[in-house]
Amino acid sequence: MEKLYLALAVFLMLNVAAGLLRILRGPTAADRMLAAQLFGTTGVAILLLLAEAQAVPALRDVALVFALLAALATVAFVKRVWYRKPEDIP
Amino acid sequence: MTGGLFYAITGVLLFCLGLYGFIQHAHLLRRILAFNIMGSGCFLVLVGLAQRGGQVDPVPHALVLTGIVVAVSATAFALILMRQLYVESGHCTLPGEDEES
Amino acid sequence: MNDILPWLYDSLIALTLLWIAWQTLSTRDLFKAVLLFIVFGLLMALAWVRLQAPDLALAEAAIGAGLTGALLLDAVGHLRVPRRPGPRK
Amino acid sequence: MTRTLIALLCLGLAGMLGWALWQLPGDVGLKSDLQSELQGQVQADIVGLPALVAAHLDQSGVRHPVTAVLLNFRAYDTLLEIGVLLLAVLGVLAVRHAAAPEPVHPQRAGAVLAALVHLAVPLMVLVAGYLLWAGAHQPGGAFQAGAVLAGAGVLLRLSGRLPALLPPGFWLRAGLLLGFAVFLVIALGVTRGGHELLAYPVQQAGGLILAIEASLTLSIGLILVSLFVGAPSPPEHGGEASE
Repeated sequence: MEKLYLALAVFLMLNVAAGLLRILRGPTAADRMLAAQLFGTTGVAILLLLAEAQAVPALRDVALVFALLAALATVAFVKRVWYRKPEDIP
Repeated sequence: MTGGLFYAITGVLLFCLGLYGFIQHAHLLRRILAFNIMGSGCFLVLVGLAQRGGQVDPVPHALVLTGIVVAVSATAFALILMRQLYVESGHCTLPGEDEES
Repeated sequence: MNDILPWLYDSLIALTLLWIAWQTLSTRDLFKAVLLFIVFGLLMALAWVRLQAPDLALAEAAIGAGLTGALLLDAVGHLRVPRRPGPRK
Repeated sequence: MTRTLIALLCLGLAGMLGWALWQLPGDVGLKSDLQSELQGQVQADIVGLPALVAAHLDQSGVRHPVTAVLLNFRAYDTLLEIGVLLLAVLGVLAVRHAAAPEPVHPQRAGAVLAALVHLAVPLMVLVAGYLLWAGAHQPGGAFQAGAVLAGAGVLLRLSGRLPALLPPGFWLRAGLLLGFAVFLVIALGVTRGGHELLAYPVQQAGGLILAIEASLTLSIGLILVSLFVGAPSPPEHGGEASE
């Protein structure tokens, strides 16, 4: 079972690496921000898997904090960076 | 298990990468980013090296925990200094250094 | 076979960390650099988990993912660099 | 040309540091069995920090080793660390004092953001409290709790519900100082009872650490929020970006 969890975590890490391409390529700033936001979700999943695989229940707290605070960067982006420039609206 | 040593060597590489970026860029925000990457490399070396034998060592954990919080406050202060410089001079580089690099 | 999965995972994290650090420092777009740095913080949290340091993972998750991201994005918005989001291809 | 030289120097530094790490003794996994046994002994004799911490954990007043190191064995570091945070805030206040007074920007929070704030901020405060409580026996503690609290403050600020706060009024100043002050008072107070600086009496250690941690959490949260709020705002914030 532990092996399955680790294998899933490796798979999710590969997903993160693939999602990085969207940050590097993403034509608009919003695309890039959403890709980073997606990593927050992936990170929560990886943390929960590792909590089971390594038998460290405290990692669930880390996942909780992650889920709570991941939205902060997106809010900061919307309020402080994204000025609705004509180039950014598809 | 030598996972600790592996992460320590990753930390060394990160530190040197950050150092290169820190020297290379004139833009202050990039310097702040490079400085943070250097810091992360240091933290990895500290924690990874202490538990390369596979034994968990709480002392570097506590030191690095303080380090992370100090790093974020230093970053915030540096950002504020940079923004004040930008408000007053319109540049994001130190005087005497070229804009584009 | 028993050891290969953790090693695979560790090297994946280390390689991605190094790659993100390189891209952060070499990209020309400031906004992109800041975003990559936020993702860098996320991966650092995952690295702390692998180093059996859940305390550090907690601090890095709260500070790296939340606060540093907000601080840096605020600064980028101030400098208004992403006015030029790169040429469309 | 210089660029290549710098790159080569950094690469050389990386090689040297990596080689030094590789050569350090005590790397049990890579050596032969006999050597690793020898080095295991040497490590236990000379360094042995984990063993030291484990041996004194029951005198520290908490059950989580990292919290014990932070607030008891190496409390000196933590005291100076909160001092460094206060210095950063002082620096921000000094910069702000020199800057022109900020024009007031009315900010509106949209429906989605308002809902997020309603949902997330109470949860963040709750989680901060939980982390503070959990620090005594599992990962958690003042720093993490303070960071989560600061996250709630930043979210409030971004949604326009937190006033600019600066220059700080009396209560904010008191809150910023509270952690450092309580820590210092306790550190000096134990010297009255014949103990050394920061060496808590074993019976009261748990209570003293909890008092320090609670005030540290509040102060760290306020300090981090002030560092975010104290940034100078762009000249025409919220308007159209123009060259």
